[in-house]
Amino acid sequence: MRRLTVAEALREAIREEMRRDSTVFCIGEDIGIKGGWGGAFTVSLGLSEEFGHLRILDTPISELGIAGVAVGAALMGMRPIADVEYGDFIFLAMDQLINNAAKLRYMSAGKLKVPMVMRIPVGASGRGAQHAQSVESYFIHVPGLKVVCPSNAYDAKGLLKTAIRDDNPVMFFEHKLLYGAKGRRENVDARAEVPQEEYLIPFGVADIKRRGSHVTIIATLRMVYTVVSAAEKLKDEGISVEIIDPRTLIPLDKDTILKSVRKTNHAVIVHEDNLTGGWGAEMAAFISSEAFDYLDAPLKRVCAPDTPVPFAPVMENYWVPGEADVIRAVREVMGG
Amino acid sequence: MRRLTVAEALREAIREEMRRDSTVFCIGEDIGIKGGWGGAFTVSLGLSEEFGHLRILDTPISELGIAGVAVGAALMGMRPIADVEYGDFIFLAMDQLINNAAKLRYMSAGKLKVPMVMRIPVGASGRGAQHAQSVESYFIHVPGLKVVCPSNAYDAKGLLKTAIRDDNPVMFFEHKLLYGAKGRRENVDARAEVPQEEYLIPFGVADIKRRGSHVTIIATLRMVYTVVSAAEKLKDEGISVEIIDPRTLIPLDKDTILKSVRKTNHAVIVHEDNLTGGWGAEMAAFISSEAFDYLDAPLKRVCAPDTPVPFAPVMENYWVPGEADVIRAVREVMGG
Amino acid sequence: MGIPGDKLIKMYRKMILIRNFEDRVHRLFLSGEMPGTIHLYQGQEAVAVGVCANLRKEDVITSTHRPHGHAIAKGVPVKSIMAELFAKTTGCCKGKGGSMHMGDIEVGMVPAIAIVGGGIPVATGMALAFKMKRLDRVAVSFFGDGASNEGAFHEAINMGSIWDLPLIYVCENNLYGASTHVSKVMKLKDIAERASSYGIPGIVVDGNDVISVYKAAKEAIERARKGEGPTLIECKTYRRGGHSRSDPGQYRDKKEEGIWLAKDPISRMHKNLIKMGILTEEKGKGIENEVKARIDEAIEFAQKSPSPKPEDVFKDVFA
Amino acid sequence: MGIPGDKLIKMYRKMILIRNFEDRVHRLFLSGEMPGTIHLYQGQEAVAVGVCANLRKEDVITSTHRPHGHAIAKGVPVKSIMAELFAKTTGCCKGKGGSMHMGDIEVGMVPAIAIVGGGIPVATGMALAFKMKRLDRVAVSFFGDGASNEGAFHEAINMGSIWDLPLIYVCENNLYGASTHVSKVMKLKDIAERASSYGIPGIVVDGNDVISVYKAAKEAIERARKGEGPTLIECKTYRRGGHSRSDPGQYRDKKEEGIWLAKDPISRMHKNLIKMGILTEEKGKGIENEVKARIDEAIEFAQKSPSPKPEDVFKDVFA
Ligand SMILES: Cc1ncc(C[n+]2csc(CCOP(=O)(O)OP(=O)(O)O)c2C)c(N)n1
Ligand SMILES: Cc1ncc(C[n+]2csc(CCOP(=O)(O)OP(=O)(O)O)c2C)c(N)n1
Ligand SMILES: [Mg+2]
Ligand SMILES: [Mg+2]
Repeated sequence: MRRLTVAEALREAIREEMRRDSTVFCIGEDIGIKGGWGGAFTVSLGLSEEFGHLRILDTPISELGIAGVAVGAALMGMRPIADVEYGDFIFLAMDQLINNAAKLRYMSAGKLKVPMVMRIPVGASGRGAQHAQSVESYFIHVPGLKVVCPSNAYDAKGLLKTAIRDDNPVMFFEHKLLYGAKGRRENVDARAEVPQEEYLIPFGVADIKRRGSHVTIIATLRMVYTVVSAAEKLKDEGISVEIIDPRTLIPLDKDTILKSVRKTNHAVIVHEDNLTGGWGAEMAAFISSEAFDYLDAPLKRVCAPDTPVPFAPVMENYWVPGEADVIRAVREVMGG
Repeated sequence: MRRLTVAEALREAIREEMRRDSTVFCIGEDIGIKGGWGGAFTVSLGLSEEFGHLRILDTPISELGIAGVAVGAALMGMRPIADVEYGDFIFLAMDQLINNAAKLRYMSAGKLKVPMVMRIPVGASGRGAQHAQSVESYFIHVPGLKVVCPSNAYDAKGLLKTAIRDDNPVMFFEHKLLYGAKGRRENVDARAEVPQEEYLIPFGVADIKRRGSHVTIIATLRMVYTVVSAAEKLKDEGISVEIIDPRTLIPLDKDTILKSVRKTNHAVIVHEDNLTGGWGAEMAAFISSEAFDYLDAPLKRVCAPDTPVPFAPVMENYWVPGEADVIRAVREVMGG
Repeated sequence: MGIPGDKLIKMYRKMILIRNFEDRVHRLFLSGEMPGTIHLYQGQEAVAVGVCANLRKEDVITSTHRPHGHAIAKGVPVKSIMAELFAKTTGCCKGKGGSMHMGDIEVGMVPAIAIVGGGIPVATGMALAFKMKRLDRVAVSFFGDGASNEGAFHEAINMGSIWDLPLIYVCENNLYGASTHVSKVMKLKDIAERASSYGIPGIVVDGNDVISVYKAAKEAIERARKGEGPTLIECKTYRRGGHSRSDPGQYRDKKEEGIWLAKDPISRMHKNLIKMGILTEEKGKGIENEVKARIDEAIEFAQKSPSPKPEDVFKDVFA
Repeated sequence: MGIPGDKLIKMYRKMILIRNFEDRVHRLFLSGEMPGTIHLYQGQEAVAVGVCANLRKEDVITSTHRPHGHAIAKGVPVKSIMAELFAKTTGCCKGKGGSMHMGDIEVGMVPAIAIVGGGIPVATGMALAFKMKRLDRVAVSFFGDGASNEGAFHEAINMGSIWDLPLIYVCENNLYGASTHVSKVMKLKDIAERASSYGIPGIVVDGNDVISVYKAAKEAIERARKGEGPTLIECKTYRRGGHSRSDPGQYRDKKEEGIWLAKDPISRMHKNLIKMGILTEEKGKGIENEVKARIDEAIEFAQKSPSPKPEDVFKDVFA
């Protein structure tokens, strides 16, 4: 089978859905310019050649406007795929996403729907505090929004197709170091085999990346890779790790997570975002409540510290949770 | 002693600090207009008469601008007290608060400071989905911001004075139904005795509203009152409730909370905000980890459901956590 | 100028309907019979009516915290508006919206967006959808003078302009954003001048003259339908009452108030129509009575309608 | 026009410094010796230099993702800029900022704000502080053509205008926001026209002519200091290279590129100065050599400087 990068897989998902449904279109900055980059991370490269500049719609630098225009277009039966170039810019669009996209259906008592996708690149990648944040956690707190975090090309394609067809606003988070853009040393290899045949991945179904019996680790996006390599090392110590990638945070596959924790009796949550108030807090709260009698030790969160993201690689590397942090946490949870 | 409403107490805090320090000023919409209302909830009423219209600075309707201007003024040694009329509008200002206010000190490696206060009215009060949200939870996730939630006039005054003198950006949340504005039926009486003498309340010191031995309830803002009256009823059932109002969520008085939970072995967290990803999640995660061996039962969160805020009073009343919800949760936690 | 007499009467009736509707609503509020808060549109009726008289059912509008007039003008049934104000299941938002989110997409009105300026990008996006789908539909965004200072205004109009969207931006300049006089928050005589920042036409009209509004909107909408892009229309107007429910409006200059209240759009239209021979005092009374009966009926309907169930809270979050 | 010769030479030297500094930085980046990303200012030197030549140390500026030129022009020591690019503790942000957050408040430059448009309200707030404290200081906000489509631009300039703040808004129109040509995202010939939305002067200058920039800025700053409020100055310019590190700029029209590269601000100034008899080829070479030596020194300084400790992550979150 073909191995695609995440960027390629996303592009394919968009292309397929745009061919299938003429109401799907892309809107964002620098996404369709001739001789340009296909967005900040090449995802829409080449699409304007096929679909033209109205359906791959380049915008002014106006994030609030982009989100609001996407809401309006969605209300009238289009299926916009909007994007911000870096997740950090989403704060400019929060009003339209939280006050309009997430609420218009409710305010209209179900007469309206807002089928839009907001693509949001996240993660630290050596660019300093304003181009590095992981912002998923803000959105799990907004009733009316769905939250998706694919960790590899296969998931990225299947989930994006589902997102595009979903009748609700979907916040779709992509990690910058997973795109697989050429030539970036820091990149993690998130390529995967992607079938030629069409497939969709339903929301709310976690992926068990690895079966294990001693401890359950829940991680998303780039952290999945960190956890996988930590698990390899822990195996040598005789610790058997089960790794769950929830893939969608809203809706959340609570069953799979609970089943695992009830089996392993130990849980560790890993995300690249700051600790306090991150989605790991909700996960921890939920597991602590629902698997209370099964936990043999307090669960641990392995997260970035509560600071902005520093520029210097030596600091940023320390800031991002690493293999060693995961290993340490697992050992602690296991009472080591 | 004098009993003041929260609005009066806040006004007094601002007046005292403005007299004391000429760098303190207020900036916001409709705050100083002659014949106007002193902001959406009367807090700055009369202040422009004493301090003039430059220090009680009325702005255009431009929340992003207000926050950004406050950041800039703070960088140059002023101490702005900015406000939005309803917390729901803060989403327009998120970029300036998260990307600038919270990070400029860090980005400058400590050369800058951003001593500003952002006053943010929260809570449901019969106005529908866009004038009702409790938005504190978004901000506990932002390193570099402090988060304050006073539940009565005494705390409001002492904490606001501390906030104004703090050298960091402080998000100051006020509940609409606690202001004590005249004539609103739904208002909760949050008046308190406020001494004539100056006092400040340090951040990070929780207030134990009621001593008890069976269960610890943590609540803020309007929910403190709901919990207090629930505790009265629970007493009749022989359940002794300890109520903690953290007063500041960042920094958090972890010691007081842990000490209490280690004593009562049961915990309930109550907030008016939506459940998923609310600050209750962080609180639950923290308590579950740090008091793991002390908890006799899974802790419970009593929160608003994961929906926008509906308009109809019959629905809104149901949406807001009530006394009965608290009582039910306590009984469940106590194994009843 | 060629507006047929029956069209003029229709507009007049709508204005009378809005005025009387809000008179009653105001009283119901003050007496505590209605929940929530309200922002009355009285004094600005000519704007909503003059603009919407040019719209078809499938055309869409966005509105603001002050939406009753837009809702009635766009054709949301008065009963369902009233029921919504009473927070009943028969309301156009089944009690989930309330005054500030009034609207019904079935007649082309998005639930009003009460975040000042927040509807402008949404209307722009709706117009974009029409262009993409090659539909002969237009979008109209109503907003206030205050809203024109929001970033949303700037970003959205720029986008509407560069894509030549079928769209009209209607700024109702009633001289105040809440308690704040427009002269305190912008250094401009006419907000319409801001159109030049986007290379689109900016037009000033007497917002208290429904005929002027009608004509300006007609022309702009024709341009829009022809694919020639949006227009910014500034309607100079004034609200008769306070900003919201209980506001006495003491920040307003008495002289200014006097001048503007004398320009009331309804009495002006009344006088005009009589002068034109289209209306008689008697016919006028007839319209008023008819309108009042409709409102009585709506109130009765609303009061008799069932309240939502508490558990309805959980409905309609996701599609 | 009366700019003293030594002032002109000083400006010329700064431009040469920026150009050479970035030549070196570019090479260091491409060879992998520097972390992060960079956006080069080359081609726009006349703007930063012409404006900042009017500023005092205590005046302040905000900058963007493309800040090296502003930093050098405002007087941030080259060593500390270089060290910051190398992520060293001797950098002006001790390695916490990097290229996109270059700045040093000690010489009046806020760490650059890399959110497009985000610095405009901040500069406005700084100017407000100066007014409130009755200080004879001004603020300058540098930003691009692309930034002028952000809501922040609109909200902030309106506020600067109504309060008559001591402030200059400098829009560097280099024809592109990233890969997007300005004509695609606004229907305007001159961004300076947007000033009319705020009732302030809007001025277009040749941004590749340092003398024109200097004069326009001088006048605007004098107005600002006199309390007459802000000015929007649009500087027409062009970046010589791509948008960021590795961008070949294939979205640019070759002819357009040719025309603009021929208008290089440095060779123009060079020619001018020689014509004016202020510079000789020899003196020019001298300046270049001197500048290069300074850069060598800065690189050596930076390379020899210590890296931060990982635990420094925890410092400087709160005051
Ligand atoms: C973003 C936002 N900021 C502030 C408010 C509070 N508010 C409600 S109405 C209003 C005044 C609006 O003025 P304008 O746009 O002129 O409309 P008008 O009330 O005059 O119809 C304000 C400030 C709001 N609803 N939304
Ligand atoms: C709010 C925001 N949106 C998008 C970006 C990504 N981005 C970085 S630079 C840039 C182009 C900016 O154009 P302009 O303002 O003209 O400045 P220039 O790069 O030409 O100096 C974009 C879109 C950003 N940094 N911030
Ligand atoms: Mg108004
Ligand atoms: Mg540019």
